[in-house]
Amino acid sequence: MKSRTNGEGLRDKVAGANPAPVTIAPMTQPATGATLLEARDLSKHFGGLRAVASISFRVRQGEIVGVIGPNGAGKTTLFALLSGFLPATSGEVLFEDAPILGLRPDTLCHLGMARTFQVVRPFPEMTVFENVKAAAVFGKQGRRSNQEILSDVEEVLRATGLAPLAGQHPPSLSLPQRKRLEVARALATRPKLLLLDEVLAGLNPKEIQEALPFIRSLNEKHRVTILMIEHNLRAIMGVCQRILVLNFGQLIFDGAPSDAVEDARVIEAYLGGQQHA
Amino acid sequence: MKAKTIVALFVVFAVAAWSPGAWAQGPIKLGVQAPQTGALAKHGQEQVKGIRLAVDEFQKKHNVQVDLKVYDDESDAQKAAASIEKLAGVDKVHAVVGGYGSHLVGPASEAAERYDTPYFTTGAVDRKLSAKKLKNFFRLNHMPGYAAAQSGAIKEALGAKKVGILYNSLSATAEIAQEVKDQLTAKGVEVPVFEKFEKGTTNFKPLLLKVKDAGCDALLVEGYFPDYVGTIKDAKILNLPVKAYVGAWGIGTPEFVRELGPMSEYVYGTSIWEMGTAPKEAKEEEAAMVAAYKEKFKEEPSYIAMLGYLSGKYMLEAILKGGKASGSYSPEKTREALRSLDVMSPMGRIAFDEKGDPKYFTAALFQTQKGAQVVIFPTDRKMGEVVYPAVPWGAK
Amino acid sequence: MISATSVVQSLLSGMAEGVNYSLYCLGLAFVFGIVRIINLAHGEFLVLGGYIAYWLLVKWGVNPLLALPLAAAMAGVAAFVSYRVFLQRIRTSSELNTLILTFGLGIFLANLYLQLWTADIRNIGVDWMEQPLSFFGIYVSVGEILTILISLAVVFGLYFFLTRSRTGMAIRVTAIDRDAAALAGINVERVDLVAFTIGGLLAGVGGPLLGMLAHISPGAGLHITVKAFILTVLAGVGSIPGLLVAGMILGVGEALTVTFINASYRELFGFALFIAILVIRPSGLFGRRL
Amino acid sequence: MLEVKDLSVRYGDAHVITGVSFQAARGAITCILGPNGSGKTTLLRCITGLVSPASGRIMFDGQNLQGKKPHEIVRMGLIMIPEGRRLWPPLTVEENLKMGAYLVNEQARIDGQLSYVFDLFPHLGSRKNQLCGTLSGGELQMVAIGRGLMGFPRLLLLDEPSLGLAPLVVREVFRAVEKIVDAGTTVLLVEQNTQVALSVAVYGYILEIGSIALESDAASLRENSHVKEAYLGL
Amino acid sequence: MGNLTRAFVSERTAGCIVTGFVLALPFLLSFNPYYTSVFVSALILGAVAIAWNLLAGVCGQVSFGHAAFFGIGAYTSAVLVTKWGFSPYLGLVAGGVFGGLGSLIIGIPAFRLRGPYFALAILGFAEVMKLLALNLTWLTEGSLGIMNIAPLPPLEVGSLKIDFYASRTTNYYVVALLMFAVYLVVYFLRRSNLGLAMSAVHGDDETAAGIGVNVFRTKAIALTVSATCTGVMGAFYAHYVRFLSPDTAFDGYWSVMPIVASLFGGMSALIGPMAGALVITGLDEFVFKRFFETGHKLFFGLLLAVVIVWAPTGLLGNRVGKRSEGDKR
Repeated sequence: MKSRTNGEGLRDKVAGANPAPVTIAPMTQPATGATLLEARDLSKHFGGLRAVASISFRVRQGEIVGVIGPNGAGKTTLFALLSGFLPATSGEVLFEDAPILGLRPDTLCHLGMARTFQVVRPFPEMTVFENVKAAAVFGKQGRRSNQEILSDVEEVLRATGLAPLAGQHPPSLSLPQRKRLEVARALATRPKLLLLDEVLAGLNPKEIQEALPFIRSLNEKHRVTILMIEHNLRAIMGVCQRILVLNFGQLIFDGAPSDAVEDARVIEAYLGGQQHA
Repeated sequence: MKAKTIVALFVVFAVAAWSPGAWAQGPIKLGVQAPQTGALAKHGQEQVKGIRLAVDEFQKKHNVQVDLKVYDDESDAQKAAASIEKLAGVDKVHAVVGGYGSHLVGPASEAAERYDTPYFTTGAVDRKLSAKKLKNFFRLNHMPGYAAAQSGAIKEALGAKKVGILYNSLSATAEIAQEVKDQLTAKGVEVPVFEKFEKGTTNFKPLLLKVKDAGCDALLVEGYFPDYVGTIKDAKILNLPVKAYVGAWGIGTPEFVRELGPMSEYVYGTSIWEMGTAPKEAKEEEAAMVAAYKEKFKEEPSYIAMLGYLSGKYMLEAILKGGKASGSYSPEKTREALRSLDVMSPMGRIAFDEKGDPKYFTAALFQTQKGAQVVIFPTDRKMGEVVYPAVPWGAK
Repeated sequence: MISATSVVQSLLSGMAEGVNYSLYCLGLAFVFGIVRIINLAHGEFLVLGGYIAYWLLVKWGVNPLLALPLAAAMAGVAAFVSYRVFLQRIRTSSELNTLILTFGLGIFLANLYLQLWTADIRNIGVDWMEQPLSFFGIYVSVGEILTILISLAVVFGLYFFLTRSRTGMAIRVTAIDRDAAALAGINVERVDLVAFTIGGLLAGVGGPLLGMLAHISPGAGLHITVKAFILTVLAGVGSIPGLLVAGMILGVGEALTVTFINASYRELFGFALFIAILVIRPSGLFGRRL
Repeated sequence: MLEVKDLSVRYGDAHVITGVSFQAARGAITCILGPNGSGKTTLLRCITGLVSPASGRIMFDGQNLQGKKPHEIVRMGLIMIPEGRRLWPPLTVEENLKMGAYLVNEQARIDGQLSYVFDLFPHLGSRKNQLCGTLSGGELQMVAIGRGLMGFPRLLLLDEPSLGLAPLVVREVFRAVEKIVDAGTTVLLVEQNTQVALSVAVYGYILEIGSIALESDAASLRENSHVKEAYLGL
Repeated sequence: MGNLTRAFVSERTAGCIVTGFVLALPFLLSFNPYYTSVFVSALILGAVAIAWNLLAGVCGQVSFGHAAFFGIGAYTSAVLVTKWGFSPYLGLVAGGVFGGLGSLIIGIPAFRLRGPYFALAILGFAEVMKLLALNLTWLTEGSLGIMNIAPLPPLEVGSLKIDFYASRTTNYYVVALLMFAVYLVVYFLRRSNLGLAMSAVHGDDETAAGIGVNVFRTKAIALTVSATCTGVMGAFYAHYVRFLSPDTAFDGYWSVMPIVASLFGGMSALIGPMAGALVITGLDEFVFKRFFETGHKLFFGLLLAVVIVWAPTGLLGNRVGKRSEGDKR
């Protein structure tokens, strides 16, 4: 057996690169806030395929909740339903106790829900500054002075470390920078709830390590509740207080990350069901 | 970088455009504005051929040099007006001939008026053109002359009681259709079917069926070449029970006979001129023109070419006459010369009224018999007996 | 008043016209469905076919029906060259670019025909094909029947080519899933070229028919292209049998508009239908099925 | 049979694959395992010519695949069954299969291979005239594998054949894969279903975030607790 | 600040150069009336192209039927002036208003459509408008067209009388003024928050909605403003050419040439379409026509094809038609 990473074993890599569970501890405090988002029996069918099948869960104020599951489990579809990009087949979604299914994405944004996309979608013709400014201008309803908007934009740019790149066009940014821009834009709409769709995908391990504290700081400093889809399990373990696991469109686990890895159904979903083929 | 390229390009154009207008006394400068490309290209091209022939002849006859400038208006109103700007404003021509299509001649004649340049057209029949009373506007043919020939022949030579009129929605055909309908109704002829179709129509059967069901004696199609082809072919298939098929203009021409073969037989049409229809006094002129045309272009002249030829000829004569009278070619003298014109030509007597409209213009109504055009109306230009009832699709 | 026979006759004439419409638009619809290029020079390829047949008839008296293969081949060559020289290079750029490019090619070709063959309007007339036949008071001509048969044969021929032959299947599966086709060993770039050339061939077949049933002139192409596009949208991209139905709807609709309303609203019918379909059912009447 | 050396692929400036090297041994199943988003599919697209690599070398049977078009690579006998099956839904099962033999010219060989495929998946025989749009997930996967076989592959690339399939069906599919290998075809299997993949493969690579993190024979990988951790992030 | 990027600087430079050039052009042409009138047409086209580019280049919605709005504007003004005796200056305004209103009729249903379908729905609308103009004879005089449309009445500034009947040069400067008005409208709109929303919709309309942009309203505003500007130019055209028929007012030229000019000049710079219009007109007039009098359009078609294939970014550069590398499908 040989390992490719400087002779280190996987465990070494994991331990060396990631804070030990102890350091995550402060993050795993039970969230006690009021319910911010609630899905009840949410379903989406495409023809005969049940991409999302009767899923119910809650997200409380101040939480960071992860959504994981193998390819095709329905994660992105779930996000599209929550954020108004796809109409649901049945079920209900409540945001701050008000039903939001059927509302347009821009209305949802005004209510305080922002999302990022799995494949970054910056506006290529606009500078980083303009990308963020557009979000600051349109993200919240009600007229605000130019001054307020500009100070918002500058704050977001500083927080996301994009301030030095404000004048650049997105195509000239590196991928991690573009991922940051994606988040910055969502953040500039001053959301209560941030839906992050695989913000870490495509980043190398070092970049992921840099991104994690950033996500945590969003939660802490900006008091944003976060619901995030991730493929990279290790990353999500380090940052989420609670995870939802989807498989075949169904919610098969809802609980603490440390319990998830012991859960038989989760292991089966990830490693394959048959122990003896 | 790029900005520089643009500037450079513009400068090149500007320099290229800089052509100082030289003022030479000698030659007569004749301008032609006519469509050479676009929808009306075909007519414009024939017109220009006729004009070129007139120029050749004039140069030989009077030994005066003619500078001919031909500008394509691309069948576009803006370009038509722009061509006049170029001819009258830049090239400083003494007069302009040509112009095809009322929508092109309208703006062009306006522009010519601004430059006080005589404008003589042979391809625009709309009444509104002369209603403006421009002092520089002249034309050889106009709407009433066509309509009178058609309504007169239908009532008198054919004696039809009910007429179906189908017309192309283009301006000239729409106008003549209305005019003929009014004249026919005034003469007590019924017009139960009066319908407009769009250019590009290929299925005429539903329209022809309306004519059939209304029990019309005669079918009058005010259209253009494709419309005649379409209606005659479809009428043949439907075995349309009418006694006569009349077209507006451009029917029965050599090209028409060539393209339609036996199905060109017996059609009636109006024409200003076709081979052999010249009045006695102008037979010789006709023969000479046709011979020279064939020699020069290796084809038969159409009536449009003839009109072009005549306009070129009389315009040049007028310029020269006015110039001789005053020592220089002035628009005023040219106009005077044109207004005093009164001659017999292959298309009949030519003289202008104060609006520039032709005083004596009437079209002739002919019938195609064995591929030749036989004038049957008005009676004083009659060349042969009418065959009636007879329709092209009944011919063998 | 309009008699019942006339209504039936009008209806039939609309159907006949409609079948021919579907032939005129076949090449455009095919290319759009397979290569995803809206070929605005389609009408000009068709007119080229028409001129070939016309000259063969006028110079050597060749029956236009016999001229069909050569007409198709020449238009096919024009399409092939257009693709190789121009379109291939911008295959992956935006749809707008291909639209403008083919539009430019159309202008070029139309003006080239004008230079080569003058502005004269040409009609392909063959006497025996123009003879009328009568059935129960309803009239049709031999030529009409022939052209309808040809149109149907070409439409169904294409359909069977796509569903039965190896090359046809390759073209079809490339349109459905390009990667999967490449992974099955199909040279997808060649498929594009072949499909575009076939689009030209199909347009070329339409030309002589257009010349027989109506007329051809250098500028006649644009009108055909517009009609073809209306039909393609009406039928739904990729549906070849759907084109026949769409053609009939357009042909019959136009004919009945003339019969019951007024000839001047004929074109309006087509465009109103076009907009209505786009807005109500953008995928067309027959969706996307190849 | 297949040797990949220092392969890197980028989309724009996103490094999807960095410096990947591996080999697939003749006549056996080699597997590449990795969680979602680790670059498995991109790796295969690169091998089959659908994507150009930024750098590196791919050798198949001693021939360099550099600059070769997908159809040329197929002609060489390297065939991929793409992730998500990618069948042609409006075509019948039989038509889909026959199109797999697009580069094969002799009718006899096509017919022979067709009956081989129907032997392998007896279930498909009764459905051969059904449109692919109407089949179940398992059946689709079988048709997809069958279509690949119709091209007479020497090396078959399978991209997540277990995706979205019920465990019982997964077992059926893998049994067929083993038969295919027994018949002499080399298989490169890309999976996230570790258990199944390692139960059939002889050698495995773990791909993580675009590079190979671990490689070993299947037996030791099966025993290796790191594999599980790599997936679940302990 | 950082939002004044290099793109804007070059926009400014290009704007200044083109402005200077437009102002100086009549002098360069030594007030030759023919060339002046040719460039009046070029400027009308340029203005329409700038307006078209607001919708296409800024907001990302390509229209294939701007002739509809041009024609509506032209007919509105012509009818008001000839039939009801309005002042032509009022006609320009009314032409714009009706052009804008007309655009909403098609815009509201058509915004659901994407890419070429949207473009062609507008094309269909233009054809419908043309056919209506042909058939509503009581209003439009049908195919005979409206003749003798009054030119813009002379303006008297002190002792200076500016005449629009006889002089092409005054018309030239009026249309130049209109064109710069259109340019400024587009320029300031682009720099406003609405412009930000339009760029966002252009970039990606789903993402734009995700950050709170009302996509439908943004598109509607872009279309309406674009159509209004086009309508004003149509109205000017009516009083300049003084003759209108369905075929000239709704000519496909007004749908196609703005696109050609924009592609030629480059769509990412607002002044690009204007530069494109001038260069195309110049090439056609001074090069092709001299080269081949009756066949100059042949070169034009070929040039279009060549530019698209070998210089797809236009004179001032655009970003249309980029795809990610690596993917060689």
